[in-house]
Order: sequence, then C-alpha cells, then structure tokens
Amino acid sequence: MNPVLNIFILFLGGAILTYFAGRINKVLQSLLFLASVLVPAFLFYTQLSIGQSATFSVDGITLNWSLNYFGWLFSLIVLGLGAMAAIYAVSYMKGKQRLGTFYFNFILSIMSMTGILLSQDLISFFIFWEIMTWSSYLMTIYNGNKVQSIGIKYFVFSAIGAYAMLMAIVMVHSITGSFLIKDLINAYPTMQLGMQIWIPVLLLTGFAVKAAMMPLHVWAPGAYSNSPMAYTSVFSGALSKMGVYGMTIVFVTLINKIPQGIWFREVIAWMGGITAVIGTLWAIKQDDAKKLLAYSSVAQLGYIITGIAIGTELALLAGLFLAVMHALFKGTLFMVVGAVEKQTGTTNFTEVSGLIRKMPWTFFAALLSIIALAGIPPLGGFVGKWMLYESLITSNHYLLVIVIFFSSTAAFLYCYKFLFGFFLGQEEKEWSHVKEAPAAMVVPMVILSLLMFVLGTFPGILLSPINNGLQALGYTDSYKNLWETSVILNGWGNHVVLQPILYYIIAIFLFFVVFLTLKGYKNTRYVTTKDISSSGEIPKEDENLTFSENFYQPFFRAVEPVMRRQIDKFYKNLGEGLEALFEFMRRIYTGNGQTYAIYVIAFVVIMLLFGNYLLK
Amino acid sequence: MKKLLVIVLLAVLGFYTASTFFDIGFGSPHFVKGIDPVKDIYINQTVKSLNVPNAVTSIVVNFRGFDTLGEVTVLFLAVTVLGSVLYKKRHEVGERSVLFSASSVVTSGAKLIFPAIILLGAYVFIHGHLSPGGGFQGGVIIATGFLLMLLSYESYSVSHKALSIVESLAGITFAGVGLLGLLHGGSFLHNFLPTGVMNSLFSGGIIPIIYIAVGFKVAAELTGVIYTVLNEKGEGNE
Amino acid sequence: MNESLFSLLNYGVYGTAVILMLIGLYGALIKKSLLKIVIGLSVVDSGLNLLIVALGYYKGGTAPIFSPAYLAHPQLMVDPVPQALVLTAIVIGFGVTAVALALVIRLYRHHGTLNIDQIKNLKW
Amino acid sequence: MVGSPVLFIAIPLLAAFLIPLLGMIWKESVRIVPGLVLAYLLVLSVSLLQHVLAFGPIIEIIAGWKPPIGINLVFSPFSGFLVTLMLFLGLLVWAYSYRFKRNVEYEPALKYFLMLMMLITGSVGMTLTGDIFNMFVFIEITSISAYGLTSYYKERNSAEASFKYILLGSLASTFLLLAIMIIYSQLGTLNMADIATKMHLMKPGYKVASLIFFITALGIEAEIFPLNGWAPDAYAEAPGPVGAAFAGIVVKAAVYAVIRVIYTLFDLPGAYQFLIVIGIITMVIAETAAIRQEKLKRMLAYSSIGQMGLVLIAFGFGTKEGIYAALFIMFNHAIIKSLLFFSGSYLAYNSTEKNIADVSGMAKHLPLTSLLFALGAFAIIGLPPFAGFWSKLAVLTAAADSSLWLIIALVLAVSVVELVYYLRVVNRVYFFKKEEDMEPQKPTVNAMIVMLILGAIILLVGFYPDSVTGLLHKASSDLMDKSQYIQHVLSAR
Amino acid sequence: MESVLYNILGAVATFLLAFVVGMIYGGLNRKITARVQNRKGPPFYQNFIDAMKLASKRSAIHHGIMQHFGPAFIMVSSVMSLMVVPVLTHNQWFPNLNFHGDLIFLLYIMVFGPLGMALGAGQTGNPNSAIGVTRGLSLMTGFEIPWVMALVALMIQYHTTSIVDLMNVQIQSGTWLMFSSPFAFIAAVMAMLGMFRYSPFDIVGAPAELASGPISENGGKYLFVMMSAGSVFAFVKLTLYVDLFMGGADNLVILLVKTFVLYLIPVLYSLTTVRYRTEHAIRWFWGWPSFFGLLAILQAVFFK
Repeated sequence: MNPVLNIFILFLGGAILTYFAGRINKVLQSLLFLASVLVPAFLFYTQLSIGQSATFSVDGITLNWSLNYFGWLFSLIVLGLGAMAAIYAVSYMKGKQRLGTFYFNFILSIMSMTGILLSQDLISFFIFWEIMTWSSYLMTIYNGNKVQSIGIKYFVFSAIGAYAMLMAIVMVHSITGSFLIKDLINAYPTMQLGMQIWIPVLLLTGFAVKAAMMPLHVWAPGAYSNSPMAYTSVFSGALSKMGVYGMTIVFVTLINKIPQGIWFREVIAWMGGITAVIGTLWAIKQDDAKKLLAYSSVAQLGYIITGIAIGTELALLAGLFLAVMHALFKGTLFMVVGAVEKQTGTTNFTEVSGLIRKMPWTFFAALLSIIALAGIPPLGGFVGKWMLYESLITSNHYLLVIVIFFSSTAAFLYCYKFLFGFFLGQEEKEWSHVKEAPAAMVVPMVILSLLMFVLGTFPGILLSPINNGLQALGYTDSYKNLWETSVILNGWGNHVVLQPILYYIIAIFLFFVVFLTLKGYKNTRYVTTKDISSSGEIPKEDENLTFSENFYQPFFRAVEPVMRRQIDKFYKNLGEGLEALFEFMRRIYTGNGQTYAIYVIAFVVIMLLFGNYLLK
Repeated sequence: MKKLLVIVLLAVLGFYTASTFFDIGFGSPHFVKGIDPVKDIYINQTVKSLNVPNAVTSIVVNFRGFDTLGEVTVLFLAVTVLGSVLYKKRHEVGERSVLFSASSVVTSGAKLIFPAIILLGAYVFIHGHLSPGGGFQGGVIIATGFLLMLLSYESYSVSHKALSIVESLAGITFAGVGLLGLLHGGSFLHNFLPTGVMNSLFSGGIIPIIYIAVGFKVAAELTGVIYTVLNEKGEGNE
Repeated sequence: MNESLFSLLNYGVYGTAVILMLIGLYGALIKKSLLKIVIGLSVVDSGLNLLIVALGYYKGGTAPIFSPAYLAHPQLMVDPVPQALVLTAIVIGFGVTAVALALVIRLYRHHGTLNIDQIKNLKW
Repeated sequence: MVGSPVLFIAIPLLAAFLIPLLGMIWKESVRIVPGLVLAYLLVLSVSLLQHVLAFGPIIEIIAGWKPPIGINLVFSPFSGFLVTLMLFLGLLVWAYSYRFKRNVEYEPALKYFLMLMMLITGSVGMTLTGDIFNMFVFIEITSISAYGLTSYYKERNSAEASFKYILLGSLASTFLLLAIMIIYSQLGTLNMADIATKMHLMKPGYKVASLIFFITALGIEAEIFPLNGWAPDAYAEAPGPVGAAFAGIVVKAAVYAVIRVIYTLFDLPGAYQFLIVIGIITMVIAETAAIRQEKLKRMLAYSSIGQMGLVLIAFGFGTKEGIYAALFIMFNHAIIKSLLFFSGSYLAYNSTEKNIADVSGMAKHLPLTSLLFALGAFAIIGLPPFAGFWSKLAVLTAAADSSLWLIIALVLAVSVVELVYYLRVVNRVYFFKKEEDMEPQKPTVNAMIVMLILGAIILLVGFYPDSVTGLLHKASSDLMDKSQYIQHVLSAR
Repeated sequence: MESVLYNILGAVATFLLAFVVGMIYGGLNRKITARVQNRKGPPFYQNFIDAMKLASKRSAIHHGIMQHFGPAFIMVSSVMSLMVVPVLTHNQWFPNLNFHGDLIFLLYIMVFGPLGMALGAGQTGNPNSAIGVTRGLSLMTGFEIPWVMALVALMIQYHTTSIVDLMNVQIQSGTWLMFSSPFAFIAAVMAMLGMFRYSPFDIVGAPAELASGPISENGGKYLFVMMSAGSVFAFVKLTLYVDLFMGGADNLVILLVKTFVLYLIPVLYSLTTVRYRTEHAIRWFWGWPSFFGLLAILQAVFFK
C-alpha cells in the first residue's frame, strides 16, 4: 500500500480509536494518543521520500498527494512541534474533562496539517485546510461556554478566509479545468489580468486569516489564549504556519510571475509590518500571559509575512527561517504558560510572581525562548531578523524597516514582562507550595529550547532545507555552495558569515558566566526577596512589593492615540449591525397566515406585471 | 391600508385572469390551430373501445382513472386527517350536543325519505356509466341521507367501524381492480373485462365496478366526515 | 341565442367566475374570522370550478353522453375533459375544506377565539 | 421488466385502504404495514433504478392508453433517483418514528403512519407522473397528509401552523388549476411530453401567465420566498421525524415539479434567470432569518428553505453541471437535514418550546446523538470531509463555469451565516452546562440505528463521493435531454 | 595561530582602553556638572577609586541565579559591541570582528545588555528595580526610532550595512558623513542623548525617586562589573558615532578628541534641562528626532 496513504489511515484510525478508548482506560487512551501522533510522524520521515506521491480520482477530480522539499520543510514544524506538544499534552491534560475530544482534535489537526503539506491539488488542500479549521475550532471552545463567542469569531474569520480560497479554487477550475496546483502555476501567467489579480487576492485572504494578518487578526488573541495550552503551542506554532506556507506558494509561484505583483508585495509587506506593530503594542498591554503570547504571535507572524511578501530570496529565507523559529519559541512559550497554569492555576501576571526558584527548568526554557523571540544573538531569532532587515534595506523598504524595527524593539517590553511577571520579582507566600512541572512537560520544552540554541548558532542546518524548499517552488539556487558555511549574500552582493560572531558571543558569555557569575553565586548565600533595601528601609512582612499592575503605564501614555482605534470595535459594530439587519429580515415572517397569503398574491401580481412588461 | 393593498392586488390579479380567459373565449373550441386535442380521442374512444355512452364517466374512470384513484385517496385522507385533527383521548369524548331537537315533522319525514335517498344514490352510481352522475354523485346523495338522519335524531349513530370497513373494502376494490388490470392487461386499471353491449347495465368492463366502489367509498367517507364533525362537542351551549 | 347576447354571456360567465374568486380571495385575505377565511377559500374553489366547466362549453353543444341521436355526431358534444377535471377538483376542494374546518375547531379549542390576529404564537 | 412503476402508487394506496381493516384485527399492524410497504417499494425502486440506468427510462402507461390520451408515469434516471431517495428517507422516517414514544402512547398511531405513508406516496407520485393534472392530484394527496401530520400534536400550536399551511396550500391548488386550465385551453392536452412538443404554438402571453401560476403554486410547496410563510411554522410544530420528511421528501418533490415544469414544459429561457434570482432571494432571506432563531426546529426549517434556494440557483444555471450540483445538494440535504431533525428531536426531546438553549450540555447525557448532530451540522455547513462539501463544491464549480462570480460570493457569504448559527447549537450541545429542568431522553434503538445509518452515509459520501456521483451524473444528463424525454414518452408502446 | 594570539591580545588591549577612557569620561562628566552647578565636585579619577573599592568588596548574599547573570549579560553585551566597533582605522592592535551587517548586529547586541541587567534586577524582587526597568525599556522604544532611522539612511545611501564600509566611504570622499548626511547626524545625536540616559532622560535611574533604580540590589563586584560595563559601553557608543559620522580616527589622540567633543553634547545638554517623565521622553524622541530621521532617509533616497 502507498505509504502516503498509510500515514493518513494511521492518523485517522488513531484519532477514532483514541476518542473511544477513553471509555475503557485513560492510560490506554493516552498511549494510543501518543502512538497515533508519533508513529505516523516516524513513518513520515522513514518511509516517505521526496517525490513520492499518491493519486486518486474522486468525483472526476484528480487528487494528488505528494511530498516535495517545501512541504518537507514545513513538516519539520508540524510533526516536530506536534510530537513535542503531544508528549507535553499527555501530562498537561491529566485529569481534565473531555479528553477524547481533545485527543481526537489534536490528532486531526496534525493530520490535516500534514495533509496540507502533501496536497498537490487545490481540493485536497482545501479539504485538509477545513479539517484543520474545525478541529482547531473545537479546541478553541474546549474550555466551555464563556468562550463561545471567541470560538465563533475564530470560525467565522476562518470560514471567510476559507471561502475566499474556495472561490479562487473554483475560478482556477473554470479556467484550467483542473484542480492541480501545477496546472494553476502553468496557466497563471497567461490568464486575463482580472483573474491574475483576483485569484491571488482571494487565496491570500484565506491564508492571511490563518496567518493572522492585520485586518483579519482579531480572532487570534482569543483563540490562542483560550485553547488548552498544550494545543495552543501547536495552534500558534504550527497551524498559523500553514497560512505562511500558502502565502509563500502564492507569492513565489503566482504573484512574482506577473509585473503587477509589485503591488501585492508592497501592500502585503506593509500589512505585515502594521500587524507586527499592532500585535506588539497590544501584547505589551496584556496582563494575562496567554493573551500576551497570543498578541505576540500576531506580531511575529507580521514579520514572517513581511519577509515572504518582500519576495527577494533573502527575504524569503528570512521569513521561512523566522517561521521555523517562531514555531519553536512560541511553541515552547505556550508550553511554559501551560506548565505555570498547571502548577498555579492562573496565568495572570498580577497574581503569579517569583516562580524562578520553584520552576527552574521551565524558566530556563522560557528564558531561551524569550531571547530567541526578542531576536538577540546567539539564539535563532536573531539570524532571521538580521536577514529580514538586510533584505528590507537592500530591497528599498526604508520605512518598513523602521516599522519592523520599532515593533521588535517594543517587543523587548513584553518579553521582559513575561519573564518578570511569572518568574522574577517577589516570591509570594501564596506560591510557596508550587513545584516544578512534571518531567513529561519539562522535557519537550527543554528540547525545543536547546534546538533553538543549536539552530541559532548553526543556522546553516536550517537554511539548507529552506533553500531546498525554495528550489522546489522554482527558485534557482544562486549560491549553492555557500550554505555549508552559513554564508549569506545580501541584495548588494555582500557576503556575510554570521557563524563566527555567534561563536564569539557564546565564548565570551561562557567566560563571564564561569569566571564571574558562578563563582560569585557559590560564594554568596541566598536570601529571600523580602530581604531587600527598599529605599533604605527594611520592608515589613505584609508590605506589597510586587510590581505588576500597569506595568508599562508610561509607555501607554505615550502611544495612547494609536491604541484607541481598535479593529475589534469595527468588527463588533459590523456584527451588531448585521444582527440588527437579520432581525429585521426575519420580521418578514409576521406569524399571521393572512399576511403570508397576501405575499403569495403580491408575488403573483408582481410576476404577472413583470412578465407582461417583458413581453412588451 | 392592508385592505387597500389587497384590493389593488386582487384587482390586478382579477384583471389579468379575466382578460386571459376572455381572450381564450367562451363557447367555441379554443385550442390553437393545427393540434388535435385529446378530447376528440376521448369522445371517439368512449364509444369505440369502451362501449360506454357517458364520455365523462369514461374519462373519470378509465382514461384518467388514475386521477380518480388519487381523488378517492384524497377523500380517504381527508377523513383520516379529520380524525387525527379532532382526535380526543378516550375520556375526553363526550356526548353529541344539539341546540334543539328536531320537530316530529322532520323526524318522521326523515325516516320516510331516508330509504328513498339511499336508493336514489345507489341508482345514480350504478348507472354512472350510462347516464349523468356516477360514483361521486351517488355517494354524496347517500351521505345526505345519513346527514338527514343524524340531524333528525340526536341518538342516531353510525358505527365508525362499519364506515371504516366499507371505506376500506371499497378502496381495496378500486385498487385491486386496477392491479388486476396490471396482471391481466399489462397496465394498471386496464379494462380487462368484456365491454358488453352499449347502453346496458353490465357494460363498459370495469367502469361500473369501479364506480360502484367509488360510490360506496364516497358515501362512507362523507358520512364519516359529517359524523366526526358532529361529534365535536360545541362549547357555546353548555 | 343571438351573437351579442352570447358575447355578453361570454363575459358574464368568465366574469362571474373571476369575480367569485376575487370575492373569495378577499374574504380569505382580509376577514379576521377563521370561519370566514375558510368560507372564502371555498368560494374561491367554486369560482374556479365554474371557470373550468365554462371552459369546456361549446356553443350549442350537448352533454357528452352518447344518446343514440348523437352517436354519429360527436363533434356536437361539449368538451368532457374539464367536466372530469372539475369533478376531481370539487372532491379535493371538499377534502381540503373539511380539514380546514377541523383545524378551525382545533384552533378554537386551543385559543378560544376565531380571530386570526390573535393566533400568532408562531412567528419570526 | 423488473416491476412496474405504477406499483409505487398502487401498493401504498392498497395498503392504505387495508390498514384500517388490519388494524381491527391486530393493532400493531398499523405501524408495521407502512414500513413493510415502504421497504418493498424501496427494493422495487432500487432494482428499477438499476434497470433504468442500464436500459433507459421506463414509461408506465396507465389504463392501456398511450401517453397523450392516458396518464403515464415516467421512471427515468432523474425521477427514479429522486424516488429512491424519497423512499429510502421515508423508510428511515418510518423506522425512526416506529417507537417514537409520544406517537405510540398519546396519539392516534394508526393515522400517523397512514398519513406518513401517503405523504411519501404523494411525493413519489408527483415525481413519477407525466401528466400535469395528475401532478395536481398527487400534490393534494401530499398536502393533505402534510396538514394532518403538521397538526398531529395536540398540545402545541400545531393547528395554527397547519392552518397557515392549508391557507397557502389552497391558494396553491387554485393557481395550479388555473395554470393547468390555461394550458389545456390552448393545447388540448394534459400530458407533459405532449405539452412540451406543442408549447411553441402557444401565445407568449398565455405561456407567461401559466408559467407564473405554475411557479406560484409549486413554489408554495417548494418553499420559495415569499411563498414559504407556512414552512417554518410547519417544520417547527410537526413531529420531529415529520420535519425530516418535509425537508427530505415533500420539498424535494415540489422542487422536482418546479424543475420539470421549467425545464421540460416551457421553453422560456428567462425562466432560468428567474430561478437564479428567486433562489438567491430565498436563500439570503431564509439564512438571515435562521441566524436569529431561538428555536431549534425553526432554525432547521429556515436552513432547509435556504438550501432549497441554493438548489434553485443551481438549477437556474441551466447547465448539466448546474443540475448535477443541484441534485447533489438535494441528496445531501435530504440525508443531512433528516439527521439533524432526527437527532435534534432527541436533544430537545422534553422541551415543549424546543428552544436552542434547551439542548445545552446534552453531549454528556446523549453522547452519540450529540455526535451525530454535530456531524450533521458540520456536513450541512459544507465542511470537508463530510458530504455537504462535495455538493457545495459542485455548485460553486458549476457557477464558476458559467462565470457567475457574484453568485459564488453570495453563496459563500451565506455559508458563513449558516456556519454561525449551526455552530451556536453545536457549541451549546457540547460546551455548555445543561439546563436544570431539561431531562435527557435516550433514543430508542431503532431511532439510533436510523441516525447511525444517516451518519454513515454522510461519512461515506464525504470520503467517497463517487458512491453517488455516477448516479447523479446520469440523472442530470437525463433532465437536460428534453427531446429524449418527449420521444420516450410519446413513443411508449 | 599567531594571528589568533594577536587578536586576543588586541582585544584585551581594546577592552582596557575602553575601560579607562570610559571611566575618565564618567569622572569628567561629574566634574563638569559640578563646576557648572558651582560646586567643586569629585576629581576626574574618582570613578577609578569607586571601582577599586567595589572590586575589592565581597558579596555575601544573593537573591537567585539571575541576579548574577545580569552583570554577565551586560558585560557580554558591552564587550561584543566593542569587538564589532572599529576603534582606530587600519590598526592591527585594535582588531574587530567587523563583518557585513554588523550595524544591525550592533543594534541588537546593544539592547542585549540592558535586557540582561533587567532580568538580574528583576530577580531581586525590589519593586524599584522593576519600575526602573520598565521605564528604561520604554525609553528605549523612544530613542531607537531616530537612531535606526539615521542608520537606515546611511545604509541605503551607501549601500552597505557595514561600519568599515561607511568609514571607507568617508576616507575616500574626504568629507565626514556628519556634513554629507547632516540630518542623519542630527537624528543620531538626538538619539544619543537618550542612550546616555543623562538628564533629561535620566528617569530610568532617577536617583532621587527610586533609591537607585535597577541596580539598587547589586553591590560589590557585581556593581563593579556593571559600572565597568557601562563605561566600556559609553566608549563604544562614542567610538561608533565617531566612526560613522566623523570619519573615524587614525590614532588615539584624534579618537580621544573626537569622542570627547561628542561626549560633551549629552553632558552639556543634561545641564540645561530638567528631567522628563517617561512618556514625555518617548514622545520627544518620536517628534523632532524622528522628523530629522525621516529627512535623512528622504535625503538618502533622493540625493544619492
């Protein structure tokens, strides 16, 4: 049997078995769950080779699933992060309600994402896309009735996106008579201008929703923050990357092929930039870790979108590199939040503080992820950001680079807030009982954060598959041999070797840590955080020394005018207006039978008049 | 306002309908030129194939007998639906209520006329294929007989069970004859019996059989309708 | 019968039928009493039936029954088809009216009124 | 010849007349016999359908008179497909209602199953007949059974719903007769094929008038806006399975009639555009009305109307793809909406108002029913990989092939609305707390089996659409080929 | 192998130079301020005395490991920045790790330090530390804008992201960039005011209000490390400005003159103004300095 098909059968069968296994035994269910995520993932990498394909014909439509390098690149995110999150999830979900639903949707999400990556035709792409949407939607509302509106908001936006995509798909079909992606790519340059514009616009709308691009991002904070954290790491880490995946394909294979593509690139790049700024500003404002990370995801996706939209090879590399890195660090960070939530029961910065000594490993993972997120060398975020700036500057996006830079500077604010809010600050008595999260939760986080470190220091490891992926999309590799040494070429023809500098940083850092910090740490004695010089006085036992309310008050006084305009409000008003309209519409059905009869007569009369008018 | 709207709408509707039919014309063949309408075939075949003088009957029972089967079913269904709509749990069923008793003229007259009405009805449906009238008309006449009795005598009652049996048997006859036609002649309602001598009682093949069944059925059903509605306990006359 | 009289009849029969229908419709659409609505509907039926039967009439035609005198002249008969159809229509109309009346009884039982404006529990 | 299409009418009628007699002998038979009849008819229709797909349509002549003279039944791939679908659903509805507690204990069971059988027979007759007046008769059979079924429950407002239905139904029959008579007065025939051959002889004024009367009359049954005032009330007040029967059977037959009239009888091309326009209006208004509903069944009713609008739009394309899409939607809608009505009835079983709020948290108590409801909701929204997706895709592809972009956009926009209101219910079922006073009611075994069958079909069609599409393609090409239809009918032996 | 040894020795030498110069400048600042305020003030070498004192102290307590990581972070940041910025043109004793794109690298590595320090300060649990940190980070979002604008203007005008390339441009053309790209220079200098966190942008430390700001819980060697890192950092910034806008320096004397002149700008400006609140400071940076930054970019785009 075809290995491509096998993987899906395993996923699907596993999902169903897991769903019902809960009736028999919870442990069995967990094991089945793990197996049905890990085994197909294992098979994916061992049994599938590039170019392997499966073709079916359904309803006269040719469906083609096959693996190419670009899909393989994203499969690293999906299956890698998925596997980690699955291990994490088993421990995280212990003792929760509706385990079957959770596991089922988790597996389906992973399956659908794998499917998206394998789909070489628009229909199966769309099918998997929708499975992904509804399985993630079911996760969004997993936590009960408070989140109904959030879930529906998510699904409505997703549906708008998906349906836009569907419209593009049928457009393609009406022109090419086929649903295969390669047919679209071949036919695209010779299409009419109208189609050349509409198809990418509609496709991009669909992808932009999942990638939480600016005017369509409003679902993201709610949805990310309300799903179970074990899933959110996949949700934000991998699922949003499917939007990126689609956007990349659209940009590389369609938009860049036509002269009008420049407009798309500019508009989307700017939208990405604005997304980054808005996401960052709102992230800073949040007092809840989940929300903060959710907005941060929006912002980070903004960078990625910008990178992809710019469309130079370096920019694409940057975007894709950031995409992988974002999957890693945001996946880890959501796991961290999950761990904190599991151990303390809350994720609010104003409630939790000073967990560093209670949960050191979690803190370690959080620290590395935050450093990567902030884009500070030597962790992975920097390489991506650096390439992004290089590509922006060399492709003459001067103002955009300022916007992006501002947002990434402002990102330090929430980065610090995250670390400080949970782990630093006063060690409150209330949390003295808190222990480190279970090993099954800690290990994935630590593995992921070490991965970030490795990829940041040796970016070549990741850059070469990205390069392969881009080649699969039709990019000719202009500097093939440079990858081994992580040399990067910018738009002005300058060669850059990043790696040595990263080694130096690590070396110097280790020097100071070993010779200064650790030595000093050993020679000193730990005192509690109450034992401080508070303006020269010794604070009383009950004095509140936790600083967490209005954390960045001065900053918000400065940016207030920007924050006042909310896109959410616009959508809310729109929604309310529509509901009022619908309410009015349904009043047509007055409930009086005679009125209905009058409608009938009126219909006949109008039709008669109209018909006679047509005859004359 | 609503009234005015309705009047305007109805005026327009009436104008169009009326002008359409005025245009079609009254009293002369109105078919478009160059076609031969089915009615000519019906009239010719009535005599030729069916050996029946009454063209309407031949259409109702044979040419378009399927419609009639449906029609009978509609009636049957109406009774069923009536029973369902006015269904009451057993303990809710009360006595039939009457505003005032019929006078003795009515009661004794009814008793006298009743057999005559039944007879007339039977005559009408038995001779349905020969003369004007038929199963429906005869059935209705019989039902009026029962109506008269029901109105005259407070205590007069019709057995639901009997009505139901008659109704069912008649219906089964109709459908059964049709199916026999399918068996014998290859098509449903096929006239598989010999058509006999024109203008005699036993002619026309299955037509009289069906019409008799229809007569019984209509009689039973209409009586059933009347009886069911009459049994409804009025609330204005406690 | 002379021509002018006949043309009057022409308009008269169809006109009557249509007017009957309109009256019935008016009753069904405007009158508040359920009973009147049902009566209106059956008036519509009557008008319609009249219309159908009138459609089958030919000037000077006889009933479509072959008495020996007419056996050789089938073209003198009126159109039997509308008559057959109207028979069906009448019966069906009867059935519907019966059900409608039964429903009126039920509604009266349930709501205690026959005013259709007060029977609006189901709406929107 | 495997069997005769006339048996679809004759057998149930015979059974209908027999049932009262049998009921006197053995009470249970009033429930069993209709089921047996439907099962037999289903077997018959399946075997006939196979025959028809292989050898071409069967024209059944009644009373031995060739088509222009007598009445005929046409069992073509198109009508045969619909008949099979209706009978299948009818059997499921029967099986579902077989032990529907309320039906058995409180109400006159005899009449329920009788009326149900006649409802199905009438719809089947509407679909099979090749004669416009005969169609009228079957429409009346269907409607009278529908009035009865609508007002079946006594303690609710069902009589009100039924009265509205009867008011509009009477108007429908009036207009239908008017249309028939106008055609008869001109062409002297009542046979569809015969009318179709002669239609070009008719004056356009008459054509338009009769078409409008036809559409009005059939549109009332087919729930076209603004003729569908009865529909939400009737769906909401009728017993749950009957709602399914309305959505799955009656409306399908009515739509079939509309389509037959427009595609075969008349040769007015403007009628296609009219279908599209009226379909859009129906769909938009119904779906927007559905989103604000508080009552489950009303919501389902509006959704059903909306789907019919979509079907009309698809038919309005006038292309083979359009018909195929329309048939596919009809099929899916029949299956899915039935499942929704079935499972919804149990979710809100002990609620008299059937408010959406009443289904909250039922997932815990009725896990399988809730799962099936969710499955149905997902499928009808058109989420892959469930059945509804393929039909939605088909309609969009058909529209795209006709370059009707605005319509595609509109259909998709309406889909979003649809999605919202279905999700609200699914959310409630799964993620809300149960209302205090709501007692969950476990479905009976036969109801469960029926729902599982429907769910299985949804999944089957979703994962393997080829299981039905071949049939649909044949059926759709059958409808497109008008001349072949005429030739088949008029040359019947 | 020998070159590696040279490099390491050179790096150490550079570090020492930076440390000394930074300390002296710090002392001079105190002196100048005092003189302007009509006080005597400490001697210019006072900072060395303080540093010696701190270095010889032994810490007894800590609040957790992060507190000790903080100084390491800031030191790494300072040293790395120093390594990247060329101190003298073409001088093998002061090698640097110059590479293409180091300007962007520098932007990031320069914020690495403050963030690390902020983490260290955070663990102490002293609310004043956190307050100071939030102010500092907020302020950073302010001055980074004109600063980046100025850099971007330079980068696009000369098509390079390398400091050395920019220096070469000045050597070749013979004009300093502060004259050929005046707006960029103005914007950068205004940003520098914020970078040095002298008045009016000294709200971060805000000695009077917050006891002593983020560093309040550090003492002894750690304070020494932070202090020396700060000094090195000051030197790096000044050198960077010299390299970018004033044509670099061929020898140490020129370097000292140029940096000192540059250093006087924030020092003197701080004497004439009073402290801004954080939000005012941020808005100030987003006002005129950013405007000049924009002009610089426009100039770079349209007058290449």
